[in-house]
Amino acid sequence: MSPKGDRGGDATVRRMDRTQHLRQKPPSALPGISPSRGEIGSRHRIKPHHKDVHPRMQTVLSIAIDALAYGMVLFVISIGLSVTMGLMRVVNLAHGAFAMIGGYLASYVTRDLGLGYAPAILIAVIATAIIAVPIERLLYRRIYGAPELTQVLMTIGITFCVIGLANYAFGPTLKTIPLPETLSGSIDLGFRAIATHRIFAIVCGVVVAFGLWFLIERTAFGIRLRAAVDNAPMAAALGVRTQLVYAVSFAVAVGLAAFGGVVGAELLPVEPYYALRYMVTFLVAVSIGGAGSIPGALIACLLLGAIDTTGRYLAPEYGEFFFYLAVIVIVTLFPRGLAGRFK
Amino acid sequence: MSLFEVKNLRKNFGGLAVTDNVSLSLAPGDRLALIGPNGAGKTTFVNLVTGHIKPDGGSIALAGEDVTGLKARQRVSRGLVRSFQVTRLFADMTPQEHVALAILQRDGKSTRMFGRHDAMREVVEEVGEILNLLGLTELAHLKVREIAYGQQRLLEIALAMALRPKVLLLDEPAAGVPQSETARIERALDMLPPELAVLMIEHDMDLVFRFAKRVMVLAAGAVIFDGSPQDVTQDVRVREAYLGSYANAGSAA
Amino acid sequence: MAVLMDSTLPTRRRPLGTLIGIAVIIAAGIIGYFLFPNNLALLTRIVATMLLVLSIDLVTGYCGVATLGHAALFGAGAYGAGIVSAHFGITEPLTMTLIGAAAGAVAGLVSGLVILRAHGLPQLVLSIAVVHLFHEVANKASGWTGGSDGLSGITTDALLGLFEFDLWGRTAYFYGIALLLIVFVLLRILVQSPFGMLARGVREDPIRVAAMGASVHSVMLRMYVISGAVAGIGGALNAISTQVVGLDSLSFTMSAEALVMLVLGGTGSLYGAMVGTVSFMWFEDVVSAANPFHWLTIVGALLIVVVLFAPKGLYGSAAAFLSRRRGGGK
Amino acid sequence: MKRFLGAAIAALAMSVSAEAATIKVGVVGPFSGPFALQGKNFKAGIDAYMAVNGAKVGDNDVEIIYRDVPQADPAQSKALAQELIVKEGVQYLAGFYFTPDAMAATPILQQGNVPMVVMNAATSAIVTKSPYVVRTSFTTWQTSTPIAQVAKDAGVDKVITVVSDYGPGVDAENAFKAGFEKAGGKVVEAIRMPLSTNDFSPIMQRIKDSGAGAVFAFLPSGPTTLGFVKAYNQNGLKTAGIKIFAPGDLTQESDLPALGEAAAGMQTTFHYAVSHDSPENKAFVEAATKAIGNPAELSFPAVGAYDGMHVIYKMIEATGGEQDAKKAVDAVKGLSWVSPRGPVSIDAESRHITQNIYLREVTKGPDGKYINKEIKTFERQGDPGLAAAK
Repeated sequence: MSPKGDRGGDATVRRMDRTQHLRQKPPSALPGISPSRGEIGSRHRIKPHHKDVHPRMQTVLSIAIDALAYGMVLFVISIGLSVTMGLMRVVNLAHGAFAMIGGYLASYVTRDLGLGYAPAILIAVIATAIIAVPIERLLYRRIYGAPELTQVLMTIGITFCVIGLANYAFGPTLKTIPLPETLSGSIDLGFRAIATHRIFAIVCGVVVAFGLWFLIERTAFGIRLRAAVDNAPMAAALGVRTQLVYAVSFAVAVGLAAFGGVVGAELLPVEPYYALRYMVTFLVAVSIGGAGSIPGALIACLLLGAIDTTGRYLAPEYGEFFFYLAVIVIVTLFPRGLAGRFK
Repeated sequence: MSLFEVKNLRKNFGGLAVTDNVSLSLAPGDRLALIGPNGAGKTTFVNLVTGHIKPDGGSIALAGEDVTGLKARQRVSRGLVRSFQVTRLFADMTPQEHVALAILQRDGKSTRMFGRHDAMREVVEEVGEILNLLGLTELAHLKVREIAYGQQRLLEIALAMALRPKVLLLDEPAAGVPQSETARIERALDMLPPELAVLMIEHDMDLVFRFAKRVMVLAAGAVIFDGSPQDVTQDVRVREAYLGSYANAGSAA
Repeated sequence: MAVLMDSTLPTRRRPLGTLIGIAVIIAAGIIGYFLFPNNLALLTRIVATMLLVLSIDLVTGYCGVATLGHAALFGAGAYGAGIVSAHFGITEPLTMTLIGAAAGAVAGLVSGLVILRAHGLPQLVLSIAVVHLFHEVANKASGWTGGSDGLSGITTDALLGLFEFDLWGRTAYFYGIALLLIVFVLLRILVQSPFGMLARGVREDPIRVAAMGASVHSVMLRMYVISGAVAGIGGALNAISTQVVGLDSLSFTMSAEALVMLVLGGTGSLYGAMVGTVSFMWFEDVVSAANPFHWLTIVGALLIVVVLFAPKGLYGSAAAFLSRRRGGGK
Repeated sequence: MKRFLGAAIAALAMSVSAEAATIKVGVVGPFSGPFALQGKNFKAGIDAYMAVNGAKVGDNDVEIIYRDVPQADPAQSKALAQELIVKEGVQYLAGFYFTPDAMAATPILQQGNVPMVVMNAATSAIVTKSPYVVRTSFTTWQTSTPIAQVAKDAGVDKVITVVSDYGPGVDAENAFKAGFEKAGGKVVEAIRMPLSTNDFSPIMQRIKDSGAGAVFAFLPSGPTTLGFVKAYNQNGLKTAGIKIFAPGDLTQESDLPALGEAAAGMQTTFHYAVSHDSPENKAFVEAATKAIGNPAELSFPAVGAYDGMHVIYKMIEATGGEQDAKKAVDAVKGLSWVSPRGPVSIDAESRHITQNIYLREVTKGPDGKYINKEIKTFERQGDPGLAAAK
């Protein structure tokens, strides 16, 4: 069966190696323990960990923290997309592009202008929102209510342009956003260390979730927005300036994207292909949460974070499998998303 | 034995009985109108009968077969066909294609992957007859999005006829049609095969009186009247249901 | 009766449409051969991609299913044809093509069963999940697929025992054109058949289709299987002409690009799919040869321009424009 | 009809190759897309060589034709290679960043009478696909094997390997394992993670839990390396004394400004560091920097391309500009010269480059920027991967 070329031989070698490494899974330090993956958490404790916490417990806790941090970063970036998709009903594949613009701006502001992290976030968010205004007026306004496929085409086109321009303006290398002293270290949680920055991301997620909920559910603007979404002609008849409401919502969504791009840059580094590389992840998060729902997006991101993190820990080589299988199962069970507000 | 038999049909939404022990039976050739004030549960009743929602209790039988557990499309293929209150047509297709599709589906040929419907002689002939009967021949090749609403309603009836049902559920066949054109709808309804059992849901009382031989009145999910069209306006409970509901509406506004 | 029929219902048969299509494909094939005798490999790649885009048109344009995961079916066909050649010594090109079609059909069935469980955005996400799963499986099964190094060692006999697959890519090109012609004719028959009409009905209003007594799910699933066979033929053609199959043929990127090509050309007409593929790939080739470093910007701008000025796609908008002019004359 | 066409095209092709005053070299690489940086480096290396050595070999002008394959896409690569040969009439094919792209083009070399000079693609088996393939880059086996000895010498007995789950990653895992076990160490666990991994914290947890004293890592150069190195620091592995060993892909020069402090002290083995101290390299870096524009973008594919051009120039010299693939390849078998990376030679049997592999450490250079500083040399390394595959 094996072809004569070396390539086939090479493949055979690889396969052999793989079975070997599986066979050798239980390290010699702990003979007699089943190599089943489920046991990993309990195996090979060589170094003594923190005394008060049971080793297995430590691992579980540790994974939980990682999952929370990752999920929150996802949330911060995707929530803006949830707004455009759910409230404005645009399949906005260019969301990542706006997050990326935010990242680039923050990087420029910190590295080249020498300003601090906080002003960088502020400038990135505001400037990205400002950039988005003409784009909304000239391009997005044309595709509100258009068929999904048209929206896909337009927003992919925008994404391509942004990628090309970023590549041209900033070059293809990675751009970092230096963290301030207070965020750059690690915090010892007793049983493990966690990057301070991740705690910051979690806090940001909570703040964004609450702020957005407040904006939409508790302010006059939120009432107008919901009215414009539910029934635009009726809202207009009642004196709501729907065009303005849409423009502002879009700017808010884009601002959130930029915010997420900056805060999440430690995990999803800024480079020209950022816009395409993570597009699927954001789409999945929004769709599972149910477009337009803040609690839905939050739950979805935490859930996806948990699945991803646990999968990566237990069986990294099947991490992708777990993730996408879970996506299929969740979507099949909740075809409208975990908390779909609109269809 | 009757052709179509609904027994003690019940449906609750959040503790509210929307359909409350409704029973009715139809024989071939029956023309029954189901009327009732807004919110009486007519739409729910239609959806229960067609199989779009599941009842909490009761049974539906068609030609002696219990169809309560069947899916909507399975009921259709057994001869229980409906029309829609708001037309549901294929905007980019022509009346000819609509009717041909219904005929092909009825004959179990709709999944044939070769041959064109307009090259199949029997199909073309039957489509021609039906469209002719309803006066739609002229429009046969226009897209549905290009024809007037009243004519779209006629096409709905044409589709129903093409499926050759045993029982036909007409959900407000004249809804949205300008007064000047209701006569055409009435004429179309007159052309339905005599042996067909028809259950019509309708607001327009003129149409009901002209079409139906029997009237049932639904209020708050329950049947409050079942009798001849002549008697319905005299019935105390019917008057109360209608006028009462108007009175309520007035006070709420 | 026949007389009556003629008088009441003017039949408007247009087998002409298909004939024109055949003529255009043949003419384009020959012109392409003479105009670009040294770019036959590129032209063959366009033909293979065209088959993929046509297959997307079947589910998207005719059934209304949005998918960003159709490369799964294309890749299944490519790997199917490649694996039987590289591992089982089946090197007869026609057999390889048939196996590719079968593999694509099976992949179509599998992904159809998954994707048709939702609508709208969640459906889009399911399709993405499916193509990623296929990609992962192919990456894992590197003993069979060569993993990320690509499946090499694919050999092909001479076509019909007469025409070797040569450096110039002539045989592969003409084989591709022949496959395209056959597929096009079959698909024209399909979309004009009762089933094709039913599928269009599903796209426009599934509830009405169900009210006629037809099973919407079964229509879409059948179409998915057919679509898989078409995509599989495209994949097999790719495997035969390239002699290497890479993971890219199962990728999200390829799915997305193919969908873009379809929407660019216009959905639901078969012609739009072909026009879109040729325009996009030709444009990409020209622009990226002229400036390989920044062509993406220009492609992006093209997409935006198309949405703004030809919202039904290149073919769709042109056809609408022409019929409006003709309609005005009548 | 068919015969006529064939003859016409053959005549056309003849006419192209007959006018040998200009010798065309077709370069296939990622000039756009996520890997555009690597393609840029190809071009910089080629431009640098031609700037230093002139655009003429003897009487023949050398012309480079670039073709873009943004991501691994064998079908496109083959189509472009074919087009380069039959349409542009190139006498040499070069470039090829990804293994499948190189593999896809090998079947047409013989028929096209064209040698291929691989300037990057790093899977061992490529050179076996056709006798006309010469490689001037490296293989993952070649760069990953010496680090095993480094790890053992550092007193580490138990290592966990963490690689990206694709061809080169698996190669790196196998190479390290073979080398480390030969040296008497033990690989306690082997983790393969999806290429798309963004969050490496769970992987770091696995490393901690494995009880290994060090980790061997392979990730393709680019965005993910940043996350990996940061996770390594932030999850306390560095402070826990778990060492990291990797081939140089992890600390590619163009990623170093971003990695910065996080990568300081990291030891990797590779065939080239931009900081290599030799007159040849100084000349190269100067020319290549000029070509690429931004010095921070210069990285290893440039040197593969530079030496690839050297090989092609030698081939043109040997054949006097005639198109003769066999003669050209034979002429460079055993060829040795001093490359910017140090002394190198083309192995006569495998046609792969034999070169020094350097152990480097990330430190701050004299100008305050981070560099890979060479601290040890493993001389004249061949490709152990080919032997392993046999």
